[in-house]
Amino acid sequence: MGKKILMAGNEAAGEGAIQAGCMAYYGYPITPQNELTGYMAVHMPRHGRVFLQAESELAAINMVLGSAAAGVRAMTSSSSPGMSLKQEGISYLAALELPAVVINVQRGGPGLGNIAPGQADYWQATRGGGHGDYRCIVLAPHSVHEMFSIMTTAFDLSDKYRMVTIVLGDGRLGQMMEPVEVPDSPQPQPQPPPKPWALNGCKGRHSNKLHSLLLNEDRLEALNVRLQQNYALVASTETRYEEVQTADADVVMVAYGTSARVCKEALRQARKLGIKAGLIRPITLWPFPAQPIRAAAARGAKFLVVEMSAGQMIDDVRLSLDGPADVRFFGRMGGNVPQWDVVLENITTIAKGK
Amino acid sequence: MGKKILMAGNEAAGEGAIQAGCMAYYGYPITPQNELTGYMAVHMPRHGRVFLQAESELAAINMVLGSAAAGVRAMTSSSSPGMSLKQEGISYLAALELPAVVINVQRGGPGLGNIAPGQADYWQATRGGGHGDYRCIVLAPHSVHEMFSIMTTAFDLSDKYRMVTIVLGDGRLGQMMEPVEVPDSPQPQPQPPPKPWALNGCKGRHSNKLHSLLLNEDRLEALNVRLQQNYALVASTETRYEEVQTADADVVMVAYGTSARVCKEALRQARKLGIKAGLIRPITLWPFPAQPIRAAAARGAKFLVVEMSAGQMIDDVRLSLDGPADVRFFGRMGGNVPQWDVVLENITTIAKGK
Amino acid sequence: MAAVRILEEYCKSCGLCIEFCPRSALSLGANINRHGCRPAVFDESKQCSGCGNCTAICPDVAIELYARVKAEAAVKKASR
Amino acid sequence: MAAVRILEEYCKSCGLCIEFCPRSALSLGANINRHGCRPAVFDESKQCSGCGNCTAICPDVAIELYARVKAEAAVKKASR
Amino acid sequence: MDTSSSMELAYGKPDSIRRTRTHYCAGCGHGIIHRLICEIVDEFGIRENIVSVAPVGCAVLAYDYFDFDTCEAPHGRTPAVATGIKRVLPDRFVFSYQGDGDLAAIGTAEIIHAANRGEHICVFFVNNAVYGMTQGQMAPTSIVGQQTATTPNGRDPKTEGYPIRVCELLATLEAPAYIERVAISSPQNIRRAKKAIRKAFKTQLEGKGFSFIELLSPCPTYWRVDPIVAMKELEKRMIPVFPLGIFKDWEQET
Amino acid sequence: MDTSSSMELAYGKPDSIRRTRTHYCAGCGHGIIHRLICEIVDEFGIRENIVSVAPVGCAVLAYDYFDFDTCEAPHGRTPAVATGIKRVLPDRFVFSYQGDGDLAAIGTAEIIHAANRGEHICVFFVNNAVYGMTQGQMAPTSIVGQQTATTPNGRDPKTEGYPIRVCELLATLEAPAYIERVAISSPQNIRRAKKAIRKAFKTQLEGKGFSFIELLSPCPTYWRVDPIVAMKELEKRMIPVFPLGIFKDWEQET
Amino acid sequence: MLEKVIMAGFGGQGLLFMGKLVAQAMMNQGKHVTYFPSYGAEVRGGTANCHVIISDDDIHSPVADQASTLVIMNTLSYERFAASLQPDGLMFLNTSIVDKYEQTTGTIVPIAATDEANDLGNARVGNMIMMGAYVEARNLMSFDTLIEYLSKTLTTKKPEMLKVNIAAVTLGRRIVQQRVQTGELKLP
Amino acid sequence: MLEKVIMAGFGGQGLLFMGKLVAQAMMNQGKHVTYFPSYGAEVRGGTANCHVIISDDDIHSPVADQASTLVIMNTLSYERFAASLQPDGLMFLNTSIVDKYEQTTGTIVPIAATDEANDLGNARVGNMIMMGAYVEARNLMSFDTLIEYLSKTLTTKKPEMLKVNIAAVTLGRRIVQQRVQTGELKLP
Ligand SMILES: Cc1ncc(C[n+]2csc(CCOP(=O)(O)OP(=O)(O)O)c2C)c(N)n1
Ligand SMILES: Cc1ncc(C[n+]2csc(CCOP(=O)(O)OP(=O)(O)O)c2C)c(N)n1
Ligand code: SF4
Ligand code: SF4
Ligand code: SF4
Ligand code: SF4
Ligand code: SF4
Ligand code: SF4
Ligand SMILES: [Mg+2]
Ligand SMILES: [Mg+2]
Repeated sequence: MGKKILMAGNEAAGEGAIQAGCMAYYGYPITPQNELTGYMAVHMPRHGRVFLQAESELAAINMVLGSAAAGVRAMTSSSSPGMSLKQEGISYLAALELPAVVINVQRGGPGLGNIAPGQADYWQATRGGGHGDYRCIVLAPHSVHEMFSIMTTAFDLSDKYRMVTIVLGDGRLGQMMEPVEVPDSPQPQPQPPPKPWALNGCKGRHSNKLHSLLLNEDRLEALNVRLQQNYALVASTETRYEEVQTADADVVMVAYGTSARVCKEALRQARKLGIKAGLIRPITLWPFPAQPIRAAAARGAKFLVVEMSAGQMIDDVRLSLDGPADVRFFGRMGGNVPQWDVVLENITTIAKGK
Repeated sequence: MGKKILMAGNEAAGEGAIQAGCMAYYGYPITPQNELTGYMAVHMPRHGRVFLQAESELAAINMVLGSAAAGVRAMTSSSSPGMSLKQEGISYLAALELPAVVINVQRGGPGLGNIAPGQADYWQATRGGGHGDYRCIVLAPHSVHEMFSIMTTAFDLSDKYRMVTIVLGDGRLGQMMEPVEVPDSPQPQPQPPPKPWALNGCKGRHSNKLHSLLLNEDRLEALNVRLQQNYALVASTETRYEEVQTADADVVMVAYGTSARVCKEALRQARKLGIKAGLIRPITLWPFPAQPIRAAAARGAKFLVVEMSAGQMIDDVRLSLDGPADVRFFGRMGGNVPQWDVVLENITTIAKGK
Repeated sequence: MAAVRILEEYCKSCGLCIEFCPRSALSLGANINRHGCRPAVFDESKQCSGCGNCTAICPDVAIELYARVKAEAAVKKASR
Repeated sequence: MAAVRILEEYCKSCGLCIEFCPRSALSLGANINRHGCRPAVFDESKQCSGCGNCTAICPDVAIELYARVKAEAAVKKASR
Repeated sequence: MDTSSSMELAYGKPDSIRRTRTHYCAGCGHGIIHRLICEIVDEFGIRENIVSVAPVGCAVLAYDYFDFDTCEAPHGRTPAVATGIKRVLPDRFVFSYQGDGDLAAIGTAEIIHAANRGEHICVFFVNNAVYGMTQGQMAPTSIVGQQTATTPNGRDPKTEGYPIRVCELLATLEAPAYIERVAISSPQNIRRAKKAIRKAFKTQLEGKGFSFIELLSPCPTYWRVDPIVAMKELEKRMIPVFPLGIFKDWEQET
Repeated sequence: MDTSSSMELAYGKPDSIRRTRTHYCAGCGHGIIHRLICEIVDEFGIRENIVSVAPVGCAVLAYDYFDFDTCEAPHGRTPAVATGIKRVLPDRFVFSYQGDGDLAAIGTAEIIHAANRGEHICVFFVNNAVYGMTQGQMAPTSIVGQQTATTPNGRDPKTEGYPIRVCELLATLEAPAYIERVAISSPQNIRRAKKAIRKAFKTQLEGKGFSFIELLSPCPTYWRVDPIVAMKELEKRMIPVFPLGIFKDWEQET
Repeated sequence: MLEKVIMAGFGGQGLLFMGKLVAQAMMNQGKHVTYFPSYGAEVRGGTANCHVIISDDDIHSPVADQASTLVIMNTLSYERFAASLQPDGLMFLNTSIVDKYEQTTGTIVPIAATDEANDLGNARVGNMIMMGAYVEARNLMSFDTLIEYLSKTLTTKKPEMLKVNIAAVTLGRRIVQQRVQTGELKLP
Repeated sequence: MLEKVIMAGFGGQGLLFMGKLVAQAMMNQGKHVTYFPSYGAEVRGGTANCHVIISDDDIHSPVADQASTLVIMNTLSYERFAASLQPDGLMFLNTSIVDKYEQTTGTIVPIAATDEANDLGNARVGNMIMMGAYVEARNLMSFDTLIEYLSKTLTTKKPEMLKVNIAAVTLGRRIVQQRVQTGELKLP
């Protein structure tokens, strides 16, 4: 079918973007995502596409804005501090209803922090990084292969709903190498949907304008209503997640990305010990998969949320629930990755009903 | 006692900051907070303090960082798009455990939006604007006088807990004029706590360093644990709110800032009609006053959350509740302010049990 | 010989055309438009030269310049 | 006459002092320190002039220069 | 006036500017500059091949006046947005339009780097020495002593520094192909400005690279004078600080 | 070697640098420049009166090496942080230290405006033509043809533009009091660099305003040569692109 | 008392000034007040308006959706605000500019303010004529108090300016007094 | 099989290269693999390490907290990682640099890799000696396969380089073979 290549997650995301038809990449170096920028520097020009090292993250996101406005698939990538600088641009992209893909290879924060993996930008990605009422589609791969394969989803959803898609990885996924199954023969170049709103010269049509300034309150409210309707549509149709052995589970872990990997190991070991553990792994962090969590709660499951943060996604787990439920948390911070045996201990404690 | 002066909220906040002993103000123009910058331009130099128009919001927040690091009370102000640009700096301030005050006179978003009032930066302020696990104390005044008086609280809390305090206003509060009661005689200059960590030359001590780079994961985790402990302390001791007629209320509104003003009118009118309405007005948005909400729910109240957004604070209301409760939402967007009679209709509907 | 026409709805009464007309052919009118401005008025008697100063400086594209056909080329050049 | 001392734990074997010593008084040693570097070694026999080239260029402040007392002033100047 | 019989329209609205009342104050330079740009667009007949980028500043609504594809950019990021457009649409004509706060304050990095990369775009830089949109604060180009909302006692070089001369700054870079400063203070100067804009268009159309036209322009409202006085101050006070002229010219170099 | 009897220490570690092994690669210029700065600090005896600001770049850990008060700044914002310190502590000596990515890319706006305001700070700008910290990408100062992680075929001026000469750029501004470019490519040049740093200190200590020293410095690791070759390349390839010299001098002007 | 007034017209017509003056004066008379200015993107020549609320009670909602009084200086403002007049409200309408208008449920007080101002020799004092009329009709303060505030606030301007402003408020006041006397105007 | 190896030493000692080569080869032999490199702030001269996991099964947790094998090239790495060796694990220890160490529960294979490499004429191939020893001891792949991968990966370098690298792995292999033969080394 395809051949296996040992790739770093950062490289895999780059190759995935290229295969998804990304026509322009703008980036600014930051560890631990440099291999992605480096990969694009080598490969985008080979495909006759645009690679440009921007003077800053601000410039990069706004170059993406320009290319997206011109109607092509464009992306940027960064890591936590750089993502903070992109928030104004992301808010503009959302307001302009422009499709674009942004990868955040999260690291330890806050501040300069360190270059080890983190998951503490969850809130920033899923709500409220920038100003105003907007949402991004947030995808969370948990393996190098998924870093590759999710890029097509990222661009497709972005174009379909004219939204920014954030791919929320972490330093571990970015730097780790794993086999990636790459199609043998070059795939047909994906065809993005027509973009009659794109700015590319007004030959044969009225001139197009893209702007988010709406001085009249009612007009700005109308834009917001349209955005919210679109978000509701996405929420009702595009929620993605992986469920592992939840059917009979007494303890359901909820985790994404690298944390989900650790939880899978904890699950395997728990089952060996006869503990009925399960896992819900959100693949879309926004829209958040509330339904399987509600269903598990209805079956009487208890929850253990595992994150590389002080506890952010746990809000969404709790908001998913209709009534009271036992939701516990285990997290590591500062670039530390949870250890499966400690997760297992947590599961055991919960299973024992303590 | 004091004299009443008719002031715009923006000016009142400036005067409040000056009376709170703010020694340095850095700003970059943006509507609807320009009067604040303008006020500081006139008055800070008169008090022999620092006023500087920065070249951007990024520069402004980092000048604040410098002055805060030097050990003095410093602040900046902006409005929504400008706040997005300050997020990296705020994350650094949080990581460096530096006290500082930031005012956001929120406007309509996302993107450029408009210059009318908004409340859609709630998520950004209370969680996840910047990268990493950090919190800011978020204060929400709801009158011009409170814009003035809350500034002392803002600086005091900031210094006490070495945290950023965000004062979350909106364009209506900023531009509206109301009487402010200003003390007649100049108050004694507030004495901030000693700051042995400040950078001001290492005479007679070891040299001080302020940095958030902690390459070692365990050290960065230790910083995060310390931050989280501090946040827990703040949450347990510094929650502020106003409660209006909740004791017997069937319907409790939850609203802050301008929305709370509107709700107070709706409440007055509802009571005239014999409807038992109440209001919880969070003054600290973070830490969020979960306790009075839980208490009201325990009394069987239903909730109506009113915001100038698509619904952001409602998450915190729902997260405050232990069990199921009836939480409804009414919001306006795009710079529109809710009308009290429409809020009243919502109350009536809920009270009638529909 | 040439003439100009003021598009009254667009004029903001800035007075710049008046200031820069070498023939003093323009002045502020008495009329107030729905935007509260008193549009400039053109005085045919003042021998408009068609110099294009007024059209060059009008910030609101509120002036049209008319010229006899033969003069047209020269005028177009001048307005640039 | 002067002499230098290499602080072995700080030397990173960059070789710059060796390159710029006019008397060829420095060379890489055989010893490996705990950081995996082979610190420079000083050869007393090479008539160190105390020129301060090595201390000026050492990126790791890994060289101390010693001189007879009378020479000190001159050397300090040179090292600037 | 009867113009129908013997006279013909010798000058009227350019096709590529929309017939609408602008939001600009009376006597504002933005209107003149918009018109000049649109006249050149018509001259080259490239209205249907343009993508322009509007700034955040008083000219934010430029997209309502230009009758060609136009994009908004966040404050100061106009050159980055223009870069993103031009790089993927190299055969479209791309220009950006910026004020002095937009370009010389918050957007300093973006303009310098777009210029330094020699992006094949034109930048029209409207220097009115003040932040118009936000009610008259000091701009990086405000002149010494100028009273603004944030320099109530006049710009003091000791604390606020000196007006930045952007053309001179950019002229130290190697890549830019054309840099000129003009003023729109009189019909004569406006004609010169138009010539400069034409040259900028030519620079891009002929593939020569980055061009930059700084236009000194009046803001009567925040200079707090009437439009005629503003034009006089432009000549008397701004031009001495910002000397007119060509700072880079690819045609001269070859 | 026996130094105890007849010899005395003629040169040793400056007091204000901490005795610790740095994280820098062998032959990295940062170490030399740190030492030079600390030598001057000692010379003026102002260690206890300093607040310095460290950048994000390889020199991020400078605060571990300087034995005086030091602050971290977000990437590129060093001059803004230094401004915030100096404005409230005008009698402290404040300097900032920046790399070329930090200063000439993401921090372009901050350095230009700090310089333009004539902030009373010293800026030491370490130009090694590459992003060291992030593993060797192109910097704004990378020379034409330079191979980096993001210019695998060498910097191409057609798409990436030319190396930015920051001294020349800042010298167009009125406020800066002292601007000089030096190189640390040899003991001789290092002595000249030290003199420049001394002058910068003097500029601030005497209240003359903003000073800026650009130090051309080797990054053997990402130039992918050994330290000795790096010093040679610094002379052969960088100095021709970045000519050494004084670009502004308050002492010359008076 | 609960008075909610919206004053609207061209920017530069001095409406914001006028609203602020009223708010200031009423505050000093012990009332609760709020004042809210609003302008469009247009700085000059655009429309501007302000909302003033005056009340014996705490003012909660700072939004004057329903106005007890409107002062309308131009057509655009008429179109925008006419509908917000309360059934028992008063609308002071500048008929020099707004020549077409419909009878609403409230009471319209047509005043050719711009023309009258021109007659006074300064087109800009139209707002002051309206102010005189408004203060008189709503009996907000004594005429002396009004003059006092005017004098205090206009000190920085030239003395002629104060004079023509006083003439304008006096005229506005007289217009209302006359119409009330003639029965032409019935105040609610 | 489930092999978790941590290789650690100075940056520039070629450990990351070595780990990647092993991962690549084992992937091609149909194993599941993950490879994770990690370096400190120090680019050169600092410490660097990599974690390789090789398994018949899906690899879930990508973190090798407990190592079945350690390849330790310097003292700092010894201090950091020694404790993570599993009781039944193997530690290949560069005794040219790490001269003090304690007996742990696992098995230590002391090799004076740096000295041996110097003897081979290139101080940098110490890692390759370790590689030869490691591959042999863990029986990961045939010697031919190892040589094949080495040749493929080192093509860009000078031919002498390949030669000395091959000499190094050969030496490492021989050391293990000999010690097993002499019974000095008992493989788990
Ligand atoms: C991030 C951000 N900061 C600030 C603003 C507010 N703002 C709008 S326009 C402007 C400056 C306008 O000045 P200039 O660029 O000189 O244009 P002018 O209005 O003078 O033509 C500012 C600061 C904004 N919209 N976004
Ligand atoms: C906002 C942000 N963007 C990017 C980075 C990543 N980063 C760290 S240092 C650096 C550049 C280093 O280059 P330079 O300033 O030239 O210093 P050098 O390491 O070469 O001394 C970058 C891009 C960061 N930490 N923060
Ligand atoms: S064309 Fe010249 S002469 Fe005629 S009206 Fe205009 S400015 Fe006056
Ligand atoms: S220049 Fe134009 S806007 Fe100004 S007065 Fe003349 S016609 Fe009217
Ligand atoms: S002082 Fe001069 S001569 Fe002596 S060792 Fe150093 S470089 Fe050589
Ligand atoms: S210059 Fe310093 S670090 Fe380099 S070899 Fe000499 S002593 Fe060692
Ligand atoms: S404020 Fe100034 S720049 Fe803005 S429209 Fe008015 S005159 Fe023009
Ligand atoms: S990467 Fe370059 S700049 Fe950074 S420490 Fe190493 S040699 Fe120095
Ligand atoms: Mg301007
Ligand atoms: Mg560098």
